[in-house]
Parts: sequence; structure tokens; C-alpha cells
Amino acid sequence: MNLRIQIEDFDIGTECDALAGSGGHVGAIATFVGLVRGDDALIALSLEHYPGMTEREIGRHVQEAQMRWPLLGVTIIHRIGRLLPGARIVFVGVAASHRGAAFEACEFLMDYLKTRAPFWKQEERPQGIAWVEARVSDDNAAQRWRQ
Amino acid sequence: MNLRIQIEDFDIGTECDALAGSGGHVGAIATFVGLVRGDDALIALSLEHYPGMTEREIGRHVQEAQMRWPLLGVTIIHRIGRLLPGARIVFVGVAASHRGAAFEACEFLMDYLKTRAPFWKQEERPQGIAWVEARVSDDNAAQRWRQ
Amino acid sequence: MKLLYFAWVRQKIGRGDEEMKRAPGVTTIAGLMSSLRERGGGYAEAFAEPARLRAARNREHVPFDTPVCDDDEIAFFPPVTGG
Amino acid sequence: MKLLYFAWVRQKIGRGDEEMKRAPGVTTIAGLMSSLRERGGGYAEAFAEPARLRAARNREHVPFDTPVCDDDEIAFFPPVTGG
Repeated sequence: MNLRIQIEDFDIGTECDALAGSGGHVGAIATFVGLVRGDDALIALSLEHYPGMTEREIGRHVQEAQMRWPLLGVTIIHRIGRLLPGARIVFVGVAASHRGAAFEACEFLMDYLKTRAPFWKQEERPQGIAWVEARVSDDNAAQRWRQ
Repeated sequence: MNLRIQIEDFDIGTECDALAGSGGHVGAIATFVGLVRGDDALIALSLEHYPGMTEREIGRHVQEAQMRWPLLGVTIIHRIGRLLPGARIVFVGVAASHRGAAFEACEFLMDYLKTRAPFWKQEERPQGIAWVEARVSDDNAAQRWRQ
Repeated sequence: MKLLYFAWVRQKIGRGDEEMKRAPGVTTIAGLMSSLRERGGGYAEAFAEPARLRAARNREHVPFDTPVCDDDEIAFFPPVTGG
Repeated sequence: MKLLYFAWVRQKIGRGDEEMKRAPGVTTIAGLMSSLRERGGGYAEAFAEPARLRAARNREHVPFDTPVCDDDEIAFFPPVTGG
């Protein structure tokens, strides 16, 4: 598992190469890249996290994914700080022998990250700055994995 | 839609950058990279396709994906020719506003590509070279989208 | 008519494509397969078991009872295995 | 005790963390919230509506009736919004 919470941007090709490894066992790499959307005149998105707790909670969900699916590698990178529209904000990459496990684990981890990971977001718009409230629809997406 | 059947390798970072665009509308990029697995002493995998028909059939499935989900971009690259274990063989990247559409369309397109796209594969092993037969389990994966 | 062969069909026949003048009696893909099989040799091998083959007419998958015309592109291949 | 504040809780209080000596009467997170609210000012604002807050003890989400010890790290924050 490769888990980083960082201010810096990341390089998708480098992360995929690392996930591919050199053993010839990896047949599938599913990745997800989240970008800051410039909807509703968004100027910037600022992310804050709880250092230590964020890594621990994400790590626990990676372990859960590793128990559920036969995975050969997981990389999660989440950026914090002030990000402009179009900026990369999150990367999840999952390597497995077969595509089903890679896709499902990647989506499982993203649903968790987008809803219950210990991050707080602030949106900067022409009319001011506001904290983002927790959303119900995202919770539903994460909830389906509990069934 | 960006669809290429090619002998050459591809660069995942470049493809993701192209999918991200510059409009600030893309919030989610789901990608899949397929690699040649070195299982059972595989020496090489050789792919053959039906030029013209392959592009047309894949294009039709991309259109179907675009009707099913609100997509902002689709890139499909499929390599042909002789590929060694560990080599990248296929890339599917889907850009959308939200992650659900990106994930589902990416998986839909991969299920199609892996089962019904007009490719034929030959496996080279120490004991000889053999054509790969169509598989039933893969057909089932593609079939679920018909329900 | 232009004929295309892929995978082991191509290998058995020994070529990937050829031009062919449609014989008057050949009106369907099934008829075309019979006439090709009668050439013997690799053709006889390639078309020995129609159940192992699929066909396309002008780059569309079609059943064997599909009519063929003089300027069609007809392809024969095993069931596709995907990428 | 080490206290941590995130997001608007941090903003209302005006700091992200502080050390605090636990008063003898404070035995749970709820008790700690009451004692912080009594400080007035930004603290009173931050802890005015407990329903808008969540708490963690030693980096684990916990309910408000969880006991607290002298060397705990206690964090207060709004419901997480994910990444």
C-alpha cells in the first residue's frame, strides 16, 4: 500500500508504472483521478485534514479492500491545501490479476474517500468562502458496500 | 472520442491530461490499463484485428456508453502485434463530471473490449503457440450490461 | 468480391485476403463457404467445421444465410476473443 | 490533554490545537464540550450546537459519552465531507 496526503501534485504515469510492478502478475490497473470542477464560478477549493487520523482511517479501508478482493497493489494520493479548478485532487490506483477486482476495489475506495475520509472542504466563490456540508447522496454511494 | 488501434505503446499521463481538458468541467477520470500477464510461462501474446471493423464496432460501443452516461470524453487505445508479459495492451479512459458515470462507462467499455471486440489472440508458450478460444466467463461479464 | 481471413482461418488458407469473382450459383455466405471448401487443401481445412467460424459482410457480423453481392467484402474468422 | 480543532471549529476558536489540563469534573467528551463552551467567545460559538459537531479520541471517532483521560488527544470538527 502506498498512501500519501500531500500538497504537491502527482504524476499518473509514474504511479501506474509503480503499480504495474515487474513480476508479470498484474493484468489490470484501475485508476481514478478526481479533478476540481469549476462549477458555479468556483474560484478555489481548500482541503484540510486531520494528520495521523486521515492516514489511519484510509489505511483501514485499504486493508478492508485487500480482504475483499485479491489485490496486487493499491496507491492512494490525496492532495490538501488550496486547489484551483482543473487541478488534480485525488488518485486511486488498484492493481490486480483481473479487471473485476481492480474496478470494484477502486470504486469502493473512491466512495469511501469522497464521503467519509477525514477531510473538510472550503469553497471559494465570488460571493464568499463557505465550508462544504456533508452530502447525503455521497453517503448512499458509500453505504452500498455495507450491504 | 479518441480511438486508436496501434502497435506502439502509449503514455497514460498524456492520455489522462487530454481527457482532463481545460474547461474545468471534468471532475472524474476513470481509467483502466490492461497488461499482459506472464501466467503459465507465457512467452508472448500476439493480437490480430480486423482493420476497419474493429474501429467501427468499438466506436459503436463508445456511442452506446455516451448515450447511457453523461460523458465528457472517452479514449480507447488497443495495441496489436506481439506483446511480452508486463506490456501494456489496452487503455480505456473516461472523463465525466461525476465518478459514478466515469467508473460505470469505463467498466462497460472494458467488458465489451475483453469479450466481443474483433480481436484474436495467440499465446506463445514453451510447448508451442495456440489461438485463444472465446471464454464464457468474459461473455457473462459483458452480458450483464444487456439486462 | 473481396475475401478476408483472420486468425487460424488465415493460417490454414495461407493468406489474409484475396479477390474472387462470385460464381453465379453462390448467393449466400453459406454457399460461398461451400464453394471455398471445394477448393480443397487449406480451404477444405478452414471451412471443415462451419460451427467454428463466424462471418462478416461489409464489416458487419452476419449469419451464414445472408445474401452476398459482387462488390461485398466478406470476412471469415473464429469467434472473437476480445482484446 | 491535547485538543485539536478542524474546519469552522478551528476558525471560530481561532486556533488549531492547544494543551489543556483536565478539570476534575470533566470525565467525558460531553463534559469537556460544556467546559469549553463556558469559556465564552469563539468557544461558546463553536460548541453552541453539539449536533453540528463530531469528536475523536486518540484519532478514533467516538460518541460524546466517551470517557476522557489526562493524556488523551481529543479532536472536535464538523461532520467530514470527504475528499
